[in-house]
Amino acid sequence: MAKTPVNRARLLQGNEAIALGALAAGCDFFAGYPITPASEITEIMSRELPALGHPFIQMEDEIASIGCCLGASLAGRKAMTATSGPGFSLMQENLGYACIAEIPTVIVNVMRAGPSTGMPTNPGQGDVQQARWGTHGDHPAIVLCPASVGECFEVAVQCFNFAERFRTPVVLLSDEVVAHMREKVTLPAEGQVEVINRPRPLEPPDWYKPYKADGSQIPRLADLGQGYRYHVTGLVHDERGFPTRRADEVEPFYARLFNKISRNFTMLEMVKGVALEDAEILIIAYGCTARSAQAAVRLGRERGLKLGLLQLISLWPFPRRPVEEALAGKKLCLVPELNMGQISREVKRVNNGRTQVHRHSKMDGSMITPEELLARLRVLS
Amino acid sequence: MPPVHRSVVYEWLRHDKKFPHVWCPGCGLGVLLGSLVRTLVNSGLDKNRVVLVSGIGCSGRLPVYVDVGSVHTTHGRALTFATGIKLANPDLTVITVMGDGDATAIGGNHLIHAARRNLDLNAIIVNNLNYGMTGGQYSPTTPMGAKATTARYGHIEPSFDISALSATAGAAFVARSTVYHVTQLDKMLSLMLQKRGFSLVEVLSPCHTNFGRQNKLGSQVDMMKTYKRDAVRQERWEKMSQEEREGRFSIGVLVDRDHPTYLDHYAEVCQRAARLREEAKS
Amino acid sequence: MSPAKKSGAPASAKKAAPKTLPAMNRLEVRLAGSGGQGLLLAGLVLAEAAGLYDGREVAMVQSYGPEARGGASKAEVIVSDRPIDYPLCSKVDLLLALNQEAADTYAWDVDPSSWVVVDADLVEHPPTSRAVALPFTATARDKLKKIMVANVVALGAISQLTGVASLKSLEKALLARVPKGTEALNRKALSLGAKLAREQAVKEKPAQAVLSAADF
Amino acid sequence: MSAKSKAKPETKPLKEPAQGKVSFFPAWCKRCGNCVAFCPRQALAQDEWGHPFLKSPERCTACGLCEMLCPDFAISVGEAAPAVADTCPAPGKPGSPVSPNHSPERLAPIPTEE
Repeated sequence: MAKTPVNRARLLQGNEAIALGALAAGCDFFAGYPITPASEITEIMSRELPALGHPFIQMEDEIASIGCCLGASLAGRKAMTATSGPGFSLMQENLGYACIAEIPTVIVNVMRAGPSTGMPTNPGQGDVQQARWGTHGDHPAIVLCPASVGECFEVAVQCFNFAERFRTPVVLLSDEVVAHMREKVTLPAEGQVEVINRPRPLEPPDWYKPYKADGSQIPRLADLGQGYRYHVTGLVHDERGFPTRRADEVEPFYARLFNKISRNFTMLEMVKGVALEDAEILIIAYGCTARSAQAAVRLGRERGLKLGLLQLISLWPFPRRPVEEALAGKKLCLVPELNMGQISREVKRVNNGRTQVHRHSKMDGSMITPEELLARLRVLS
Repeated sequence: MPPVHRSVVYEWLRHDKKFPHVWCPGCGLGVLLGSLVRTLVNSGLDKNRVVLVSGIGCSGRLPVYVDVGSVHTTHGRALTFATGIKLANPDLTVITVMGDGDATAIGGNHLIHAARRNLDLNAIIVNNLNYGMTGGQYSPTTPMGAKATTARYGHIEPSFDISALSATAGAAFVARSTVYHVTQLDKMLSLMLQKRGFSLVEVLSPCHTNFGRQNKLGSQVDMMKTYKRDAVRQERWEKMSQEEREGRFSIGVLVDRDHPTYLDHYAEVCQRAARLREEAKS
Repeated sequence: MSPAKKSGAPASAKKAAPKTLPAMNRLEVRLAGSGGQGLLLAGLVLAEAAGLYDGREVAMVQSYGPEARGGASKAEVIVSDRPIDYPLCSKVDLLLALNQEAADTYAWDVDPSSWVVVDADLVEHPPTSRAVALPFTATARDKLKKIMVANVVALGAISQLTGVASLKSLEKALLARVPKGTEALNRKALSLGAKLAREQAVKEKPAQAVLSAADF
Repeated sequence: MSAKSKAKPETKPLKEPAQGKVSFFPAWCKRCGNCVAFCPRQALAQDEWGHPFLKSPERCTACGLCEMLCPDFAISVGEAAPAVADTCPAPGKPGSPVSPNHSPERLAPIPTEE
């Protein structure tokens, strides 16, 4: 990148910040297909990557885009694609492939109101459960969700770091409001961003087993075409990568797939708290809805309501411990979402009946307003 | 081409992979596998710089037997993965192996766009006229009137001509061969590897287990004999009348043309972008 | 709440510290018109002026979709000294409408304390009788011979009416955005807009004029 | 095998007879019959179990077509043949001696449906 003064304040759009975050994290491959409201990411990458001598390609559809990213990632690149609901639905098959073949990649899904074409220019948060359970079969998932332009940058970096560290696809779940809004942000200067690269094999090729892991449960990934001639498949495979149906090989494989994530929950559970110390009423929110909730906390406190907000950055794995902690001792919890209760269901599961948890769902193509939340809380409390 | 000693062929097969392979006795995929390995040996390529990519189906199982980097991807998507691999590392020789259903039905869109883009990929399409692995359902290349497990009363859809399709879409090199014409197949694969740009070889291969049995075509030996009977060298084919061509097909190089590949153009784009950056800086 | 209270800049404070910007607790501006009137650019310039040059927090959203190519389109800019939580307008403090459709579509949340500024010629029926009608397009056409800078004229005016961004910062932000060779034109458009506001709006409706131009 | 090709007069002089230069790896052979059917000089035949053997070594020119047409890499031309004994096979190893009644299909991994 040209020596743009990255440490100067800039007015950036959410999508722009995601692209810049990806580049800061070392993204050197992008394949995508245009779709509102994610196209800006593809456009920016088409401008930036050629100038750096890295590949950018607009593929024939979203299926091809993610396939292209997975191929590039196997060949050693840090690859990203960006899409919205309909394209994300098309990507599910290869997202599953990335999970089972353990290929790091970052998939940005800028949520719009759905299902299907829905409302392309209106925000929605209906893909939260899809990001977790969209593919067939069972596998863990890492899904992060920014609520501001600054967070878009940070979360994009984090997505790449998680993808590389855990050798897995990571979904960045943005939404139309966050994607399109512009905010003043000061980006860290070049070299001030923590960048994690995938662990590569330490043994000579003849001894390399692409799916044999050490205690970390995360196998080391060799770049295709660099002397390590291994096999990658979407079939359940043994340590050498060859298909297997032997129970004594299949079971440990699945166990490892889950363990590599579940053993790192503390690192993966990312939340932000606002005025939680003395709060009596808790709001749990994420994405653009967290912005409404922040305003509600401010306005509510001006009016004497002791409100607090737990903003979820990681949606999956669901940040169980922070949510449990935040729920403890609260008399009431409200979970506002632009869907019919996809995260409130998780909050209720974690809460296990101890605190009153209510969902606040809105599906009219617009954001939840702070006043709307306060009015709801007035009714509930 | 110089004959390749079998012992060299064995060197290119994966020793830690179980042989005999998964395919039915007499399956043409085994013949193709042998031909591909011979060609790779003859090409003088470094094992470490070759990547084999496949989709799903019987053909999808081919790469696992070859001792190169191999990726067995999702159904129809082999070319998309291959595109990513090639773009990520243009020094690699990327070869995709697909079936007819894989490449022209579920992956048909990727095929035409890969051909149009003219990225330097090598595509082998094994055409056995049906979906073999799932039990003999009809595919886009099943001939009109033929029987399939999903066309019990005869197939009613016109079929694709894979080679003509990819030639029209812009492929730089298109050839057709059969697993019976194995020396010619070696030659076509070798030309394919030498060619820059999107190169495709359509390989007719018998599926006696499904297509053959349903259509009473006999064993794979019988089916291969029909290849011997019906195949016409492209040079002769061009001189044949429409009536003479009836019921026959041509083998050989169908298209061989030179136009800049995607990477040639992309290199220019990178230069242009870098130059504009420099100008903006100063 | 009036804009005066919100922007918290009583007339006396200005003289005491002419260089310091008045405190501002969330000012919401909506710029509306039809696609092609340059409201996105106006919004960007306003947001950059307030955010990057005045040093305040800003958030900006714009309308997307087919209306961006004709019909009513809008850009919303929120300026505050504190971090901005809710990024959309919850109660607009200033609505700028450059055509009738925009005035009709986007005036639903103005209240008696809001500024409503409309183009004197293109908005025949302002949404409220308190609306300030200024001849942005006519000024651009007659005095600058470039109808396309009407948005810049309007920017100059709203800077004077609300102080959402200082004129100096607006000029810096504007010149960084506009194509080379049009700097003089744009600078002139901005100052003409400011003059319009000072001479017509502030003079005619002094009760509403909270911040006068002299300080910025 | 067609009778027509059998009757073909031999125009070219025979190359050096390749007796003993065709090796079969029965553990890999699936007895498909390609080699026997397409040997240009009908030098091969199938035994009662379907396994190919070099019936007429004097006819073999070591052209290698059987090797190329074998889908299972179970024929090697031009190498010294390993001793084929009627002993228990070591499955999966090229060139392993194998009894004629051994069924190679049983050694094959079960194909997985996709």
